Amino acid sequence: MGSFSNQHGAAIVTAVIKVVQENAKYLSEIDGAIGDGDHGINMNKAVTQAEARLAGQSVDMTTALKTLSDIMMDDIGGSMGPLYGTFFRQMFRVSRDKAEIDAELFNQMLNRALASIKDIGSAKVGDKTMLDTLEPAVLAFEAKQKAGESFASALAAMKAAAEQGRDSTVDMVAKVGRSSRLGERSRGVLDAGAASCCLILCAMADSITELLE
Amino acid sequence: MGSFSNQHGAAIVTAVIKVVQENAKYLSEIDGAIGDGDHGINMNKAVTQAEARLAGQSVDMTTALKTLSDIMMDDIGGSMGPLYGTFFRQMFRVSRDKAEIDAELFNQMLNRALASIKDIGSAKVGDKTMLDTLEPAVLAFEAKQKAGESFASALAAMKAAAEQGRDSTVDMVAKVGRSSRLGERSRGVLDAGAASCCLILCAMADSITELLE
Amino acid sequence: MQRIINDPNLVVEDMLSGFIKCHRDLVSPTQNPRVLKYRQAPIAGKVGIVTGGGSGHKPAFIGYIGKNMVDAVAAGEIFSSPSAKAFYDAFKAADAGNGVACLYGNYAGDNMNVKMAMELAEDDGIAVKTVVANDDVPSAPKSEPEKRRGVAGEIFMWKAGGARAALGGTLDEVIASAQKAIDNTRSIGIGLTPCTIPANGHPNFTIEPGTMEVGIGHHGEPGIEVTDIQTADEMAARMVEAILPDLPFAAGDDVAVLVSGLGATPVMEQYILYNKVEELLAEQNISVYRSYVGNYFTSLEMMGVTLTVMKLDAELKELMDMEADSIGLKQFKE
Amino acid sequence: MQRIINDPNLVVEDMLSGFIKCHRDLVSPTQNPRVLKYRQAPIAGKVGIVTGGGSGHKPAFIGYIGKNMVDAVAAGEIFSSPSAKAFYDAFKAADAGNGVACLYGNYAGDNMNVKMAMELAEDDGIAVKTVVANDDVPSAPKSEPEKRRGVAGEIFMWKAGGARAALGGTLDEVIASAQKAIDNTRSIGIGLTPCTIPANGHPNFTIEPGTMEVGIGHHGEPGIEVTDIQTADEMAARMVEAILPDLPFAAGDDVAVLVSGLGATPVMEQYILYNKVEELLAEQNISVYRSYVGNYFTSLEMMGVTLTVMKLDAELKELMDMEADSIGLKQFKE
Ligand SMILES: Nc1ncnc2c1ncn2[C@@H]1O[C@H](COP(=O)(O)OP(=O)(O)O)[C@@H](O)[C@H]1O
Ligand SMILES: Nc1ncnc2c1ncn2[C@@H]1O[C@H](COP(=O)(O)OP(=O)(O)O)[C@@H](O)[C@H]1O
Ligand SMILES: [Mg+2]
Ligand SMILES: [Mg+2]
Ligand SMILES: [Mg+2]
Ligand SMILES: [Mg+2]
Repeated sequence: MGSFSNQHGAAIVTAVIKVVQENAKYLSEIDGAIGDGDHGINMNKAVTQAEARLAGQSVDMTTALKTLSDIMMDDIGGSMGPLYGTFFRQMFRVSRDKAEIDAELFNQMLNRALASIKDIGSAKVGDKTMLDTLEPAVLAFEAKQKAGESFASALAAMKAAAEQGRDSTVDMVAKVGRSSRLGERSRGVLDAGAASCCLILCAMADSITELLE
Repeated sequence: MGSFSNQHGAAIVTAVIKVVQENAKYLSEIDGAIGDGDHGINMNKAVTQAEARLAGQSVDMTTALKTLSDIMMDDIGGSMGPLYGTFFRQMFRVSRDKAEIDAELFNQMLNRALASIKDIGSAKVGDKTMLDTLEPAVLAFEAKQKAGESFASALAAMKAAAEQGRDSTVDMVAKVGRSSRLGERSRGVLDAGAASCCLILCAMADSITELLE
Repeated sequence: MQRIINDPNLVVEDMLSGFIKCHRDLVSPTQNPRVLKYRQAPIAGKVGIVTGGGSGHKPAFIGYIGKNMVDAVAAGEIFSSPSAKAFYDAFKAADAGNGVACLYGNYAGDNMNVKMAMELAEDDGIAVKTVVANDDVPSAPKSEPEKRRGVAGEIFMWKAGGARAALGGTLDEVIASAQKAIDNTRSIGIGLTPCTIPANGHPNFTIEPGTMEVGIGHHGEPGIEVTDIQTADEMAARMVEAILPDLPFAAGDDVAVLVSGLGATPVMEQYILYNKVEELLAEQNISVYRSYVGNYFTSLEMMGVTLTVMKLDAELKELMDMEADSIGLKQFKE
Repeated sequence: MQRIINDPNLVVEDMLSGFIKCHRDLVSPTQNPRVLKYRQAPIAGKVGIVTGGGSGHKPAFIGYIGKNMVDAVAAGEIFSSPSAKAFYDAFKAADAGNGVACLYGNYAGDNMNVKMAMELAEDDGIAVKTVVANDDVPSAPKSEPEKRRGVAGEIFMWKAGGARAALGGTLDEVIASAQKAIDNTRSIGIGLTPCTIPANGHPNFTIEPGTMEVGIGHHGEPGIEVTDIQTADEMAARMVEAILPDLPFAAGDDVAVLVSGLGATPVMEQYILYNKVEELLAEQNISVYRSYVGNYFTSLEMMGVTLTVMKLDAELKELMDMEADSIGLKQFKE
């Protein structure tokens, strides 16, 4: 079923950094349609600071996740600071002291991250937020993992669900966050947080899949 | 040689009002090239206020000139308030108590107007101002008048000299007023005050010519 | 972009650095580069007043630091909430042991960051209570006040809360005064041009020339109606009509009025708007007790204007009348 | 035109009317609708301070009416000198029998109208003396100071003259202090976008996007150089280098610095510029005694900025330190 070592797992964070950097403009454009157009800027600033802080160091996954979380909480602010801050923080907390990360542990990491975001943001599926990507993706991973399928196939299911979840936001009316004030007029475009969450989950999945090989 | 009655001479002021109103945008555009682009606005405001104050009244030329001058001095400001204010004021002062306006009197009116503008503005021919129109125009009128030619032909000479004077400003470098700070870069375009002065002198000449017929 | 900046990603850093240099007599830096405080803060015996929010709204937020106003401010990125850590550090900078009133605007990011900062403060034993400004009428129906944004009315909230704290009010009294101020305040904005976040390089929304957007938010959040541009008098009527029935304001009321430009609209035009606003209020027998016109709460170089009206009782009058010395609001005692 | 106006030909009237409504506590109308005065003016025993100029420069000129500042202002059309009558009426509104200091900027129209107004005042026995501000370095070479324009340095001239008058100075003393202030002041502007006189409907000059105009005037008078737009730090260096050698300022000098936006440039950016200006001055061992950043003297909705530096001696420090209460400049006594 596979696992990868925490020691080499920082590659996951590297992948997150890269995918956000490459998509910063795209994310701001999405946010511009019904938000204030800064989502890519916010995310890019966070990952680029993490990149700088991690540069030249060889740390494990837990440490890299903590670094990203600290920057989110201390320096980023916005909605993303607390939301992704808590997301990466729970992942770091669950994986702390674990040498090997298997599907079961990763499932715990995902679930704790999901729960904390729901707690701080008080949003739910259907509200047109990153949760519309995250919750179905976590559930899809869990279903495969509980069914005893391989780590890699659970990751593949997570990716597919994340993409579907992201796309589901197009037809939603925003219920929380900046765009919620638009009511019906927020319908018809992607949610920025759902898009970034999808990019991040897919980048994580891809880099774990590589680590598993 | 001809003359016209002060009583019917308000037509001259009406002609000035009309020509300025029709050329307001043109004058602002000229001023925009090397000044601040408001010459047409300033002049238009003055004549339009004069139009309103004179509306429905049948006044003589002297009164109409005084009205225009008062508005220039009290309400217009800018450079035009004092310059054209004093211009029309001298014309009104010279013509006050005169029933008939002949070429000799008009020559006095012009000369006093010219002198007062030179006094208040301290500019001279060649400085790229309204004086480059006014001074040659006044001199041309005087030459014909002194030579005993008809009022109408003196007016025609004044018009021709005014137009030539106006055009002479194209190749000048501004020495006074807003544009003077540009130095060499003020060369190559008309001076706004020279343009308005030409319009005004020609409108006066044309309406007097009509009155003389 | 016709802007006076260096690295577009560092505009907030550069601005804060210039602000501190310029206003050393009034404002001090703190350990956290994103937190500025009143030079005298924390003031012994006084409740601390904290606010914070995204940058790009000069003089808000840091411009309201000062005497009888705000003690510490957390400054975020352009149009983005400050971090939880920044709010938390601002609480610490403002607290003299009497607790902290965190008076901020209703935005998702600010709500989350303040919530997390309060958890951190609780661990330290710092008492923090909040008032969340929601004066922007067009941002949600009256029945959903929890969805309404905070806009220029925040200034009145800071003024009232800051004055109450200076008068020696307890934390609960400060919170009560600030809450009363914002509960009696209503705002609306009209946008005429979009604005550009320097790091983005282009506007992230459009307002077609010849049109105006009624109800626009301080970050360009879409308004409730886009119409052909109207005269100043018609705009004033549109704004007054949206605000008055919402509280509602009524004949005989005394009010404070704030007309703020959004950044690039000349102050001249704001006075033209105010001229009609006061006339319309007078027609309804509402009299203006205090009035403010100028760029009090902006959105980068957006063109447009906001109108804020606060209904005053004796308490609010006393608080509004108090001397204030901050960059954005200086007021002598009469 | 994305403007908040009614009849474009009546913007000044509408603005003045709103201004008076908004600031009744500080400013009063006079018989002449183009003349406003300090509510307390004329002040017995005090020399009257008068200024005036074209409109469109908010808060200049009327925003500097107030305590220890200007007593009466003549307001012209947008970018056009007030009439001789308006200046004359302002003299009358300010004069308490001790004479009037008319402190204005060097523009042809203002010069002529003030000259004519002084003739009218002479007939009335009102003593009027003038100081003509000419702080704008790029507007003419140092050898032709009589051709230099007056720009934001006028604010320092009013502050110094107003303070001297408030301290009981005679007309000659007030004139001497105001003259000293402006003689020790140098300014330069950089324009980033043009502006539009509402009655014109379109800009009457252009600044290509991506370029900047160094030395631009307050009415868009062309500058001395058009270059590609530079960083804030480079702009600051360009401006400081133009100003310092002209006075000249020297190591050891104490100065007052004013960075003013031209209207549409966010105040955030003005602080970014100031950040570097102070650094550059410090490198030259010139220390900033007082600093002001904000929209103190604007040109409608032009983007850009002016830098003004005044060299201070003990007298000018005392005058700059005095309390002031006007819309545009409020300063508490320390
Ligand atoms: N309460 C919330 N719960 C979950 N996600 C949220 C919440 N509020 C906002 N978001 C997400 O945040 C995204 C916007 O992030 P960003 O643009 O960086 O912050 P801001 O809205 O402060 O400008 C939205 O697209 C949405 O997905
Ligand atoms: N000292 C002067 N003597 C004569 N004409 C002058 C003088 N100064 C300016 N002018 C004229 O004034 C014109 C500009 O007028 P206008 O644009 O209405 O005023 P302003 O320069 O105040 O904007 C110039 O084109 C010039 O002809
Ligand atoms: Mg956003
Ligand atoms: Mg002009
Ligand atoms: Mg944001
Ligand atoms: Mg002009």
